[in-house]
Amino acid sequence: MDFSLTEEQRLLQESVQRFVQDSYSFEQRRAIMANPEGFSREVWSQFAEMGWLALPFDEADGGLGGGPVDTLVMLEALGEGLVVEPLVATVLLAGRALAQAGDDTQKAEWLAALMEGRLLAALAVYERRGRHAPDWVETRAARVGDSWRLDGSKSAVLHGACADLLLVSARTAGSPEEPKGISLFAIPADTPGVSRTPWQTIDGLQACELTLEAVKLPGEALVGEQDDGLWQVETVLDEAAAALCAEAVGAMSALTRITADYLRQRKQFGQPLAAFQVLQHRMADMSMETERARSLAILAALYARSEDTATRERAVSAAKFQAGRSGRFVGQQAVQLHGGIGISDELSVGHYFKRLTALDARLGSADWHLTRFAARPVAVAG
Amino acid sequence: MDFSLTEEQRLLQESVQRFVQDSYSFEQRRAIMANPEGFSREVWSQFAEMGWLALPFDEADGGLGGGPVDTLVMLEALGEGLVVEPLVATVLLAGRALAQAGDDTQKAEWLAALMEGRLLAALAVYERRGRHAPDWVETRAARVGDSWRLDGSKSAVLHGACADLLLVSARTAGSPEEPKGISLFAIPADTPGVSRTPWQTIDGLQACELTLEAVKLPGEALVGEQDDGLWQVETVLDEAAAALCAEAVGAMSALTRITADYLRQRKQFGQPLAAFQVLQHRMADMSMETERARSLAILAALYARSEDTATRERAVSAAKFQAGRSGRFVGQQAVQLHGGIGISDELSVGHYFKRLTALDARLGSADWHLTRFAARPVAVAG
Amino acid sequence: MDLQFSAEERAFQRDVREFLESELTPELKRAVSLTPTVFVEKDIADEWHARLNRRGWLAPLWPKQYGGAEWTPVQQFIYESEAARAGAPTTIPMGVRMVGPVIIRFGSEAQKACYLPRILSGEDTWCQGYSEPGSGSDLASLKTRAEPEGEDYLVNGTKLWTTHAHYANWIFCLVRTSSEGRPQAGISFLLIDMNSPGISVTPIRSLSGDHEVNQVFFDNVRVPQANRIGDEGQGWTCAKFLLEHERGGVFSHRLMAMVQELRRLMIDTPDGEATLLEDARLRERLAALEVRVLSLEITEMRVLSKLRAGDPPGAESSMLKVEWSELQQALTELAMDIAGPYAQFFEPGRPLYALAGHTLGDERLARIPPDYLNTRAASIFAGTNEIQRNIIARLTLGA
Amino acid sequence: MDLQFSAEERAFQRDVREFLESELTPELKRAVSLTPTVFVEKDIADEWHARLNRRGWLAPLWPKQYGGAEWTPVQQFIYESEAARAGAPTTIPMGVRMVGPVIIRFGSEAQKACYLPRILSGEDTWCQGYSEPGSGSDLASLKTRAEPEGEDYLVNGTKLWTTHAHYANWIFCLVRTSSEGRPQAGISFLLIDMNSPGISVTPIRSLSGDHEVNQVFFDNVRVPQANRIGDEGQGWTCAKFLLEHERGGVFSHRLMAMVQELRRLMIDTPDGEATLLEDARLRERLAALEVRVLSLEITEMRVLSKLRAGDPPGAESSMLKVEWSELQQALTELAMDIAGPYAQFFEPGRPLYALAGHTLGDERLARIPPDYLNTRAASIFAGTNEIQRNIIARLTLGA
Repeated sequence: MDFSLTEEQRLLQESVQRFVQDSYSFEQRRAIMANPEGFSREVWSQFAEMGWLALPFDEADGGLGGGPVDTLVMLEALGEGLVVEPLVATVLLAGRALAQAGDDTQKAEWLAALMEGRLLAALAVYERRGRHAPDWVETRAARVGDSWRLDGSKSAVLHGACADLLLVSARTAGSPEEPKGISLFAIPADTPGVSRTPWQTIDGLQACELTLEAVKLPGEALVGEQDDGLWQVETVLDEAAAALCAEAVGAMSALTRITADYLRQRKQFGQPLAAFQVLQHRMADMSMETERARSLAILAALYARSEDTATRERAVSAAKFQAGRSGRFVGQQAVQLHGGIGISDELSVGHYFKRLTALDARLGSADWHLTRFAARPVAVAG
Repeated sequence: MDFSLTEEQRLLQESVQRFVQDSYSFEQRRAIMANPEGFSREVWSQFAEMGWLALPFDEADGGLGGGPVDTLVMLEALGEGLVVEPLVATVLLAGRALAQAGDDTQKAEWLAALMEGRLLAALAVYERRGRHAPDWVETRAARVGDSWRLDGSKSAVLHGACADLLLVSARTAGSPEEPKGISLFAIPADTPGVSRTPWQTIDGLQACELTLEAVKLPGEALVGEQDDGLWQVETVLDEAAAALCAEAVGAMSALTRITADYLRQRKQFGQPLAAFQVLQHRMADMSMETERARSLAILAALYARSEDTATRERAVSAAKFQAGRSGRFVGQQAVQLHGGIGISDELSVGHYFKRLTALDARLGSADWHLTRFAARPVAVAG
Repeated sequence: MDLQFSAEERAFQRDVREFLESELTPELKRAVSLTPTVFVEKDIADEWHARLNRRGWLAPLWPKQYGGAEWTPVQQFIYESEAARAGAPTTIPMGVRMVGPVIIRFGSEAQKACYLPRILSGEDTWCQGYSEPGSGSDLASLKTRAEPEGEDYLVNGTKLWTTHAHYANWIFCLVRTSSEGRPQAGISFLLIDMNSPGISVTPIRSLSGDHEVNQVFFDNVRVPQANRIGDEGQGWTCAKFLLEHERGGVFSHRLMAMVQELRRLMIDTPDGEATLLEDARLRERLAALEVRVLSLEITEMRVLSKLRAGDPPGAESSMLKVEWSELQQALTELAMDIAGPYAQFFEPGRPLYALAGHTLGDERLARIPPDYLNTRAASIFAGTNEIQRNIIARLTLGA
Repeated sequence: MDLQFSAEERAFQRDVREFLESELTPELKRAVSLTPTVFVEKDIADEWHARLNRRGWLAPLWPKQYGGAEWTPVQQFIYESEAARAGAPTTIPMGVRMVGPVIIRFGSEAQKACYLPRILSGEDTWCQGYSEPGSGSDLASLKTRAEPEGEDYLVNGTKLWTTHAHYANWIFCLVRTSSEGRPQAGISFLLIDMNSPGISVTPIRSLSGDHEVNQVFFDNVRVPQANRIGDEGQGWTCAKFLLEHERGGVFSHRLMAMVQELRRLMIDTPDGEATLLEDARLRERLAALEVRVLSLEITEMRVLSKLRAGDPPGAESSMLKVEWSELQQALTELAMDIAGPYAQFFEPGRPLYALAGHTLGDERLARIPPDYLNTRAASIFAGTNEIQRNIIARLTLGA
């Protein structure tokens, strides 16, 4: 039973914190977001140089061999900086999917480039009717001789518009919601028949709706086993969801601290706001919500690669549910305690609030994860 | 649009308030509850003398012709006194069922006695498996020549143990949960085959589990139309549920007032508790919850006898849901704000809390009524 | 007790329905349904004001002699109820409901003659200069100074959260004309031409990317003393009058329209092989909010009844404020959960009703996130809900 | 980071399981599952204490020289976890966890020799005399006086909410020995024989009809000054030490046992043709609470880790208090909704495990309402949750 960080983790934490402090202030972030792409390629290269893009990949694949706890450390620190670069989409979603399901050729082709920051990738697994459920797949992939033909559409693809490579789930057998019959495909974004409608997220990321119309792919585009891709997708989504919980905890910590500072500073009716008991208790509740989410983010990280599926899903769903609920409370109250300026776009408080709001909508909402958690009770003894 | 009371209603209100003040103090109530029956026959006679037992019955039946708003006025005032007499069971449940479904002979036989305080009656419509749903009826009534034979059991029969007469729903056709095929029977409590297991409620009322084993009844025991008793039961339950909302509002008002008095009086850390902002806001929330419940109790009373079933059910379910939720909040917070002594049996605060808790469990819980409300949306325009 | 309207009131209700039937165009309705800000945009407001004004209904509470409608509380209730059900725009209050009543109550005849007709005609657009940086809930601490110079004042300072200052040609301000005595006593109520030299307006974009409020700067702005309403130092009285004038209020019908909108959205939102309406948890969450809206409607009626009977509403106006703002927030929060993954969707274009195509096909989805974000303001403006609960507690605790 | 136990810790875990397997009788388990009060009744406690004491585990934190087990925080965590899972009684803290550590820390050798063995043997049963009428959260305002007379004190006053005073033969009290200076400075820590002349005990029945607490009156009670722990005026220090000594704490496993119990109850409760477990709303309400219990378990581990590393736990001990008490309340509230119409059922007989037949057939139903009613105390005793939030705010706000 040990909650301390290893020496390496501490160094990682410090380096990310230093980066956020030095290179990702609120003003710097604003400038970064003004880029046409909505993020900075330069920052992205820095991520690559610092090895962050290689963190969660096996050493055999050229990665740093980090596990979910390392990811937790990195994401929690990045959560304080509200980064807008496509780290989760490229590294934790598409990258991990490739690393996990891809064969050596595929990894050689894409994974190295990805870790070096030369390739952006995205994972397209959700569909509109299925909402948060990765097993709802209507998109079809049909074998045509040596190649594949894909038709269908995917929704809310995080950083899908800037991605060079799209990893897409499609049905090679069965009907929507059937676990069997889902396969993963790697699609270069410039493949004919691929069209993307880009949109922005409320927290400054990019996403898109993806349509596939008679997209023709070579046989080698299949990533992993045919018909057996769902567990790969779910494993990757869970590990990434655990990371989002850490990101949310980082944002909540920062927001709670910022709000406390504001309450101490700002005076009303002749005393600092921090002197009002109702506001004090609100702060206490914000801290408690943050700690609730933090404890479960740790749990999720510890089990994010567990081989026992039910254990992994319970831990991740518990954490993502709580991160959603806590994030909502902390975000809303931070805005409320700031009063008018909490609503304006010009202070960081609102941006933390928006990030926390968006995190809940990503990789399964609190509602969705609660339902999944409730469906996996531990065996009742006696 | 008018929310004022008529002159008669004002007089009724005053007389009930005076009665509670003079004859139903916390100490007097304690003495009343020490009776072997758990309530006072003497008080019951006073109720009869004051006409309260005759209030909601038609003048043609010898009643005072009062409507649900009159009942609201009476019950809200009685709610402040936490009365333990079987008024709801005898008058609003069994009495109204008789008045509504009974024929002239049945009314003549029982209703007059009931209004005069000579007959206690109870309505036995719930069954264990059905929880709060009156349409779950497994108890069977079979026609045997000129008579009926009843077998089955009923649960949580309010004031069933002291009742002289039991009005029981039984299935004459169909299967549990089918709306058709439910009939009402009047059963003198001393009929062979009737057995009752009495229990107390947490708020000082009496109830029982009822078992019917080969209970033989004459043909005239049928009250109302055969197979068509459910709507009668539901109408009566709704009108009584509306009254419970008023009772809850009375209890909440009293409790909020008592708590405010306590906070003004009691000192801690050198100032009255009322000076602490967190406790102030808790009081504000208690008041708001009470007003929420009050507005809907009025709505429920205004529609409790509406001929449009959906309108009636929506209004009553909205009110009973809110009364349950608000009552829970107000009760819990009143105890919390009183601190230790809130938990003791020796102050009235705990007894209001228990009454509010029990009211939620009676005639459909907040959960049950919310489900019913949600199932009856008003038509969406456009 | 009853909820019935009188024969006259029913006749009025028919008039309102007819009016809405003929005047509320589909374009206006759509604009309302795609407005995530507190107030509709100026073009929509102007058009609706003009239609109301032609019918004599733009200023429901003004005396007839000034062009008002002199509605009873029940008439207001009926109008608000019908307008909400129909999806009509709300009127922008700064002219008609705020500065207008103050001028009527405290203004000189000359001031009345000058300003009131121009509010009704739409010639003037007003904004409100109350809040300042550093004085939000604690209004009495405001610092914007008006110092006499000849027949004028020289005004210096700044006002914050000034809704529609970028549209307005007039602003009514609370300014400090004296720093003696209680802070409240040195405040005056001043009307300022927004075209005066020395005024500048800086937009404040909200979280949601909307531009509705501003900061207004006054740098040696010369304002005739004749533009003062009432005496020097009477500003606090004017402000308090306005607050009391706004007591009561009818919000429940707009909220009920939101409830119905959410139900429609749930019906239209697929969830695997079913729709979201079949999700018992969401359905009952909506139902629980609908119950509170129903309750609020009755409470509003009860308050109107009290007002009609001449009784002061007491703690109830604060309760209404808390209730509608928190319900609005809970409803927009539920909308986010209905939107699901699209709760993170951000549409930068404004106004939403002016956009041609919609990325997600269903244009309603574009409104949900900004609505949720903007609604956070509901528990902050017009007296934070913390302040409202202080008031409720004071009145119920007698503390 | 990991949640693994070391080899030694796993061996200890096996010992605990074996112990529970052999010592936890079905009767004890049933008594625990039918106990709606904070502590189990004396007969159950005595039996369990004796079994623990035979194994040397009654006083987990006492030094070995006084008969304690000297467990590490992780060992405590393991014991509590296994005991909760198995449904073992909790120990009554007043002797072992409260007065014992104070005597060990501040008592004389004579006092240690006199009292400690009798706590372990069960010869003495202790109760705690802190609260008084009028001084609950504000403990420093206590009024019970101890005035020197010869070698004794004369004690006058009264103590409230004294758990198990009707069983105890000793009480440890905070008494006022001086009214000079800061109120805290005049308080001393005194051990009083409950059989002393002048002591009377009045039962206080709780809402639920349970008798667990009492009021204790002291009327010129003669207490040897030798019964004072530490110096005069050191009472506040003792009390604070005790509070800090109780930091950390392991509550999550008991709460998880409640979660499992509720799930079982839902499985066993029919609802028409299904059972309550098939009701998505109730199932997910339970799930949401289970998530918080899981979170609490990790938080407890984190605090233990900090304590093991010698770091002060800071705001976390208050957070733990708030969290377990509110979770307990939420779980008993859910139990009431599961009980449905039987949530109003009141069983007057006590103790519940001594009753033969049960009116409703399922004896578990008899516990639900008293449990709900009694659990209201969880947010009041041991520092109200309002006080705890004050503390958390102070430490996080630095205010």
